[in-house]
Amino acid sequence: MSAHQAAPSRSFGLLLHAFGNRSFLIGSAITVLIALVALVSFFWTPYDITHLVVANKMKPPSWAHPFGTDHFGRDILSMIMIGSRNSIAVALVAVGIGMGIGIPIGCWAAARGGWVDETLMRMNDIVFAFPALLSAVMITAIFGPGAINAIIAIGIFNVPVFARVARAGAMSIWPREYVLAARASGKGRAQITIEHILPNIAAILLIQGTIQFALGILAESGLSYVGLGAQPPMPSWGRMLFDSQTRMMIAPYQALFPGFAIVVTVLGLNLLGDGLRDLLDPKLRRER
Amino acid sequence: MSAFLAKRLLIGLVTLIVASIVVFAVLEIVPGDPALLMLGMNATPEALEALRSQMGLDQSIPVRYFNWIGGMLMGDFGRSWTYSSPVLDLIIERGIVSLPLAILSLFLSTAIAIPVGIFAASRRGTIADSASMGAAQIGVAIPNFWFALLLVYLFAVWLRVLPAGGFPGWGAGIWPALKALIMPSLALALPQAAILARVTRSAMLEVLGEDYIRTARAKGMSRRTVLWRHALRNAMIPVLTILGLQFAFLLAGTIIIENVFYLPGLGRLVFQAITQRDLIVVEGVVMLLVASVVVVNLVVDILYAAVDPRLRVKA
Amino acid sequence: MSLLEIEDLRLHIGNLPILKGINLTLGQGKVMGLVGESGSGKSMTALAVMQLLPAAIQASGRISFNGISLLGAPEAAMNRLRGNDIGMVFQEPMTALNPVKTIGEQVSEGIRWHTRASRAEAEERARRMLDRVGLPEAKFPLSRYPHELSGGQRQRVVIAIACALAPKLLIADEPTTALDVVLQKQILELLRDLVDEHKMGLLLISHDLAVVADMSDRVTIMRNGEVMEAGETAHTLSQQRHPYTRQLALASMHVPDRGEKAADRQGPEEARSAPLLSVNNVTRDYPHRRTSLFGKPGVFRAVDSVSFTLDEGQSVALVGRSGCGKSTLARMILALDRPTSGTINLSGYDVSALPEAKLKPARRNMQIVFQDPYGSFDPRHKVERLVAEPLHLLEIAPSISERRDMVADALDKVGLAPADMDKYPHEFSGGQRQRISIARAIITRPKLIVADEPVSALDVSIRAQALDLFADLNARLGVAYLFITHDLTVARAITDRVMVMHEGKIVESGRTDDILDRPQSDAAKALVAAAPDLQRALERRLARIGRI
Amino acid sequence: QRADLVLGVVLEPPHLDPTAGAAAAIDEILYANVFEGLTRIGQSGEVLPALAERWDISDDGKVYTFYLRQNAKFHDGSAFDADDAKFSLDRARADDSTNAQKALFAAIDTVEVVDPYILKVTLKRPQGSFLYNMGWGDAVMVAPESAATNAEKPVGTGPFKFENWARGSSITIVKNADYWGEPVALEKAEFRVIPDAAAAVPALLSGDVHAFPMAPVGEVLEQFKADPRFEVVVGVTEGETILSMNNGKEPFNDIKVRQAIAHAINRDEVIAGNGMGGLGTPIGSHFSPANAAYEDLTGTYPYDPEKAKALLAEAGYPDGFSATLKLPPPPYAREGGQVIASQLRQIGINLEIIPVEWADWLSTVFKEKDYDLTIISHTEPNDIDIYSRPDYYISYQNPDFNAVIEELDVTADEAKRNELYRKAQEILAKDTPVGFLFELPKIGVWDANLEGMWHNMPVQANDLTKVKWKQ
Ligand SMILES: Nc1ncnc2c1ncn2[C@@H]1O[C@H](COP(=O)(O)OP(=O)(O)OP(=O)(O)O)[C@@H](O)[C@H]1O
Ligand SMILES: Nc1ncnc2c1ncn2[C@@H]1O[C@H](COP(=O)(O)OP(=O)(O)OP(=O)(O)O)[C@@H](O)[C@H]1O
Ligand SMILES: [Mg+2]
Ligand SMILES: [Mg+2]
Repeated sequence: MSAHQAAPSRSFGLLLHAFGNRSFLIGSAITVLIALVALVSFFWTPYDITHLVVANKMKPPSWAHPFGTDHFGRDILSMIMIGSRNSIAVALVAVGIGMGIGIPIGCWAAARGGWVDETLMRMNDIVFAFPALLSAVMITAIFGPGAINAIIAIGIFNVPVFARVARAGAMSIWPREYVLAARASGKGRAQITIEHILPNIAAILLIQGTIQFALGILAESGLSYVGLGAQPPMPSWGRMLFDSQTRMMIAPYQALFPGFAIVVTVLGLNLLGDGLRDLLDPKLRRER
Repeated sequence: MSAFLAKRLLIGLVTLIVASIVVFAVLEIVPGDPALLMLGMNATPEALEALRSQMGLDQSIPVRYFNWIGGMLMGDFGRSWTYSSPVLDLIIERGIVSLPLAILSLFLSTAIAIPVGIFAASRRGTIADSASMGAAQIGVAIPNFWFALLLVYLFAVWLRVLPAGGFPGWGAGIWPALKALIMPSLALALPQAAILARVTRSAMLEVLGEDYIRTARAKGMSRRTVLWRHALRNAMIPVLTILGLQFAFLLAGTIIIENVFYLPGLGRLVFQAITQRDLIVVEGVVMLLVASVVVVNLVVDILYAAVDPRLRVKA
Repeated sequence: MSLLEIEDLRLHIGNLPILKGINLTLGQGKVMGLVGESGSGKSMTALAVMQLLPAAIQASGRISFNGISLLGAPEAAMNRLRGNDIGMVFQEPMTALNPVKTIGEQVSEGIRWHTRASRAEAEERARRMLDRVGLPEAKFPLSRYPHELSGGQRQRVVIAIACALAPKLLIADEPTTALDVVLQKQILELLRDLVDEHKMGLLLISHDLAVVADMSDRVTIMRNGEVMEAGETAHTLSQQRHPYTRQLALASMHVPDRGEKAADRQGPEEARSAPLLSVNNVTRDYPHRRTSLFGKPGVFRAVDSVSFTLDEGQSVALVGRSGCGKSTLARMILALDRPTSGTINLSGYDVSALPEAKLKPARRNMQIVFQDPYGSFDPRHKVERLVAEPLHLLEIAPSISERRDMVADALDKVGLAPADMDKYPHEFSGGQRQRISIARAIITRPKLIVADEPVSALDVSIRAQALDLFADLNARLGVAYLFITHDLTVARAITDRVMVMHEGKIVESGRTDDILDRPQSDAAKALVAAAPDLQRALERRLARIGRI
Repeated sequence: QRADLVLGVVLEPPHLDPTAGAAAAIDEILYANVFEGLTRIGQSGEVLPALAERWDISDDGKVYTFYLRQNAKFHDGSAFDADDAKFSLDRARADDSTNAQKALFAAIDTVEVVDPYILKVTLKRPQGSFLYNMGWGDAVMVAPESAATNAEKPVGTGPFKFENWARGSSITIVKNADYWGEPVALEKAEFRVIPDAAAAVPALLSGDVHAFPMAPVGEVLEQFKADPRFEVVVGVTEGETILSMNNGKEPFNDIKVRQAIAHAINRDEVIAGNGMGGLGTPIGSHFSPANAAYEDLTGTYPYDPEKAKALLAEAGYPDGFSATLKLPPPPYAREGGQVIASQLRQIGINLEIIPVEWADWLSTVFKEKDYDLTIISHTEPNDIDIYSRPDYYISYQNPDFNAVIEELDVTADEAKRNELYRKAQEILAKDTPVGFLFELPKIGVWDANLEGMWHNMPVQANDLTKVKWKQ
């Protein structure tokens, strides 16, 4: 099909598409909701979770405690609210690390080509060869468990992902004629990368970002679940699941609510990613 | 082809060497004294010293590294400090649980995902498509350990048809052993299947939009025939990539799942060895896992060439 | 009853009409040419016949093939017709074949599907068919994969697939646009022979009047989803009764008025001062893909000891078949690539050796215009920023208002309004985009513009405008051109000299008329012979009619 | 009648030689079942004869003469005699010995074989706890031929023989037909390793595991109590769970600060949130309530946050202070630690919780004393003497207390010993070098048809000699 597709005025067209895109709408609604919950938790939660009233422990859901209380008598709703901060922060920073290091590496590899490219990509392969969770376990064994180390562990494995995506994207932009034109205008690799390459791969990076963000939340909950993520008293969804699993029989709500929180958040982010892909990736848009 | 293979092998080898250095260096800085851990709070200093020299911990770091590497090249992975049995034996003992688990999960996830993906792609836009992709969306979002927990309560506690965990060993017979692996592999496979189904579907859709599909249709072949004969093989290329990545993921995923089901597999072995500072076991298992990732990538590369003739460089 | 009858065919996508009542008739053994500008609905008409329209498109009207109504025919019935009675050849030979199947499989597949022949039988037929299209078994075994064939060879495979069962109707949708002229000629001849042989009806779609004039008995001219004129080829195209027909014909034969000065510059060689550009013995090797890990990679010589000079204000064409090294040479002249050996000198600067930092003054003197007017712009930038990009080369960066003035001036020179500065490239038509691309090239007042196939992606009428603009700028600003093209009419229209390139070497060069009228080398002769020319095609056709 | 049993254990033993490692998991499987010592510890902590039928003690308390069983045999068929006994004791106290409790043998001067079945042990000084010490798992009798391979293939004299170890999964022992004593009822017992607390509950509920002598089931205990299929027995262990404070460090070297902390701790709430189903006996000093010499001192510093604040102010911390709380993996520490952190916050002490692995805890907290506060259960039996050890991680120094312990060491008379134990408890309760929390409960859950399981845990063992299925 011809590349001369008629593109409507870009931003307006995107907006129109956005409103017609179900994945995008649901996904962004969930994402915004979770972000709001996290924000609100800084100012207000139904109960103070730092003060334990053990006598109150393991109350099933009620009006006073809509999601019940845990084994220390803490309000699970408040815990989930505050836990969202942890999940979001860990995933966000880990994605930030992945992007901050991976994108420059990928862009550099694509811009230089040759042995630079080969070396960088082989280094990527080596990182990839380590099963991520295993390395996370090793990292936390050295530095001790905790949110920061979980971030580092997850972040490291985001680096090759973004490096690959950025490189693949950049490689497809470099041979474009407008890049040649920029080179004919005497612009250097770095300048072209900033002016032409990055803006044009921003969309795929953003999409990958939402995917990695969702994976980060899952990874954080996995790490917390084996006791290597956020540490008490800081609540975390994975940790809550871990804490509650022995009590599944008598207090299933303790495991269900944090589990749903994870599923809903990850679902929201994935939907958002899908929606963004539909909106921003012209190749797929054309297909519709 | 052979040049291509040789290059991949060389890269794999370099990966392994770098990995061995990284692993060894990283574990050197792990805090905690394995001898102290073994002898506990009442141990006398002499007893500790005696144990350390038994473990070879009194040698210098480079000497230990080269001893280790040299040993591994000869097929000797050293002796576990805590289990005081050869690491290789441990790995084999555990591997015969983990490997079948990973293979079973991979098999399950492919067996579920690829037909679903193809089905959804061939019925694009129908309710069946939306339903299966909606399910896949949720599948991707479910943490596998949580799913495992739900499975245990459903099948072991409530229905009592499957064991809640543990592994009777292959000696107990194929069926009891397999029974113990059903839930763990399901828990591992389902989220992976969800991802794979989505990839399969989008790869299929992408391929179905290619010009050569139109050429094939212009020959008079029906939609279905074209789907199977022309689209499938081309769509398998991205699917293979994901499968390769998933294998590494499955290996790591076993760490958590083996914990949930207390299966005596490699994942549990490293996890336990790390907490017990049985570093030689950790090193051995990590190297093995890295090597298997390298091998799987190699296999995927070879499969690529099998699927896509453009990658078969003529010698 | 004719082989194919289309009556009042209408296509819609939602409320948007795509075809507005097309009528077309094609008899057995006849060739119908379908011409029109890009987007006029040619491909949609063809796909409607095949019943392979995109799902979103609704069709109405009547299409009958051999008395069978196709529109709304059940899928099973269409499956029996497609490939068996109706074959189709597509435009892009590079993507029309399944990369993971051998050509043998792809040709025999349709045969087996329709005739239920055994594998061996089907392969035997496929072998004969491939041999017929010029891919003899000895050189091109059935086990070849598409990526092991060149573009022209792949197009032959596509034709073999379409003709494998000797269909009654063959539809060819721009079967040669992706190929160079020499290949185009071979493919067209092959199609004609097949039509004669099997008494097929051929619906030939093209945007090139010359091709259609050469090939078809009747033409249908389309525009915006409507038929403008239809009739016997020679008469329709020579009498040009319909204004749009005339417009098309004129545009495709258009020669810009280059004024007097152009001729003046073709002075005797010795009278010239130092040339603007001199290329000395330039060679460029590309490494082959490595086949063994330790073996030395072989090299592929894309440009082979090329030398020439170009004077100020001179307009030179570089012509040659696809892949002969034209673009590679251009990239080296623009210092976007380095020669393996040899030097390139542009107004005193050795652009083949200077480091990037020292190239700025040289770069100010040369700019580039690309083939694809859309792909040559970053879709995220506005015209102002796009056109101003080369200003980066100036010693002193202009202020924002200076910059806007300079951009406005450049836009003015190419006939665009200053207000266009604040638009995005997708808000312009193809022709306008090529103007913007030229504006970008002239903003630093370069002495040399290298234009790599600057008009081959444009429709004939837009192309005529672009050529006028090139000629005009050459006359007004005295810019020298290196014009890369495989289209000899373009070369003839606006260049003073022509260089013919073949397999990396320049095999012939001289004054445009001399070379094009009296080519000496085999390469040049082949090019000239293959170049479609509307005038000559019509003359031939009229002569033939006259003789009968 | 059924004669097989599957027991759940949380920790897998690293190896199977009780004389070469501290891991409780080794004793939990092998002690009394596969290996036996000269003496053994009974269900309520009493010293009973084992491979030594009886013994004489010289009047000065320095010479012990053991009369050994004449019909005892190792599982490899060789007879047990005084030579084996001498070998076992000498091996444990040798210079290159890797015995984790080498101190148990520190008092031994010489070991002599008087007769194939008479062993004479001469001590350097009288030691009141010597017979008790000889009942520890670390002092079991091994044969010279098999001592080196016990780690993988243990050979003892007990009523069960080791059969198989599927590493990471389970250890199986079977009945020893040649046992010298009363034969056991079980033919086969499998110790299944279930490290994950979450897995223990379904394992029991689904019947995969018949008994969990130390069931990590937390609050789900109620569920098991209500279920007639199961018997739930809550007993005591020797595990004094304490909030250790670094007495060698500001501000914990100040008794006022320690008293403030003691007043700030609400033991009932700590127990309620200890991750063990809210079970555990509060303690006020370092002594097991199951012991005859136990004295209830929990009232020494009652829960009183106001008083705690006042004491803190007196000590010069009116606004409290910040400190770290390092927590090893067991739930009593990780869960209880959160409750304690919450309680201390009420009086202005802000604790940063740092979870650590065992290995890390042992080297940084226990060995290098790099900590402020930690929670730990001291499960060694009768170990009040640890507070007198020089260089111990608590860094507590009190000459009065040390004098009591010294006297105890040389006293053999039961009544006198109990008197001294009480005195030691009182000193500790007053000085409160650590925060005394609770005695770790032994929560056993098993099939209601099973009988003969130990209710208490005076030593880390699962003695199966009397276990059998009811008809
Ligand atoms: N899949 C599609 N969905 C909607 N509109 C389409 C689709 N494909 C083509 N069109 C529109 O239909 C019209 C006719 O397109 P068609 O491809 O038939 O043009 P054409 O004459 O073949 O042009 P070209 O010479 O560029 O191939 C154009 O306006 C185009 O934008
Ligand atoms: N980067 C490259 N690496 C290897 N080979 C190349 C590269 N670029 C071009 N070639 C090869 O060099 C030859 C000349 O290429 P070039 O692009 O100069 O041809 P061209 O004359 O411009 O053809 P066209 O008319 O199709 O644009 C071709 O055979 C091409 O395959
Ligand atoms: Mg078309
Ligand atoms: Mg070119």
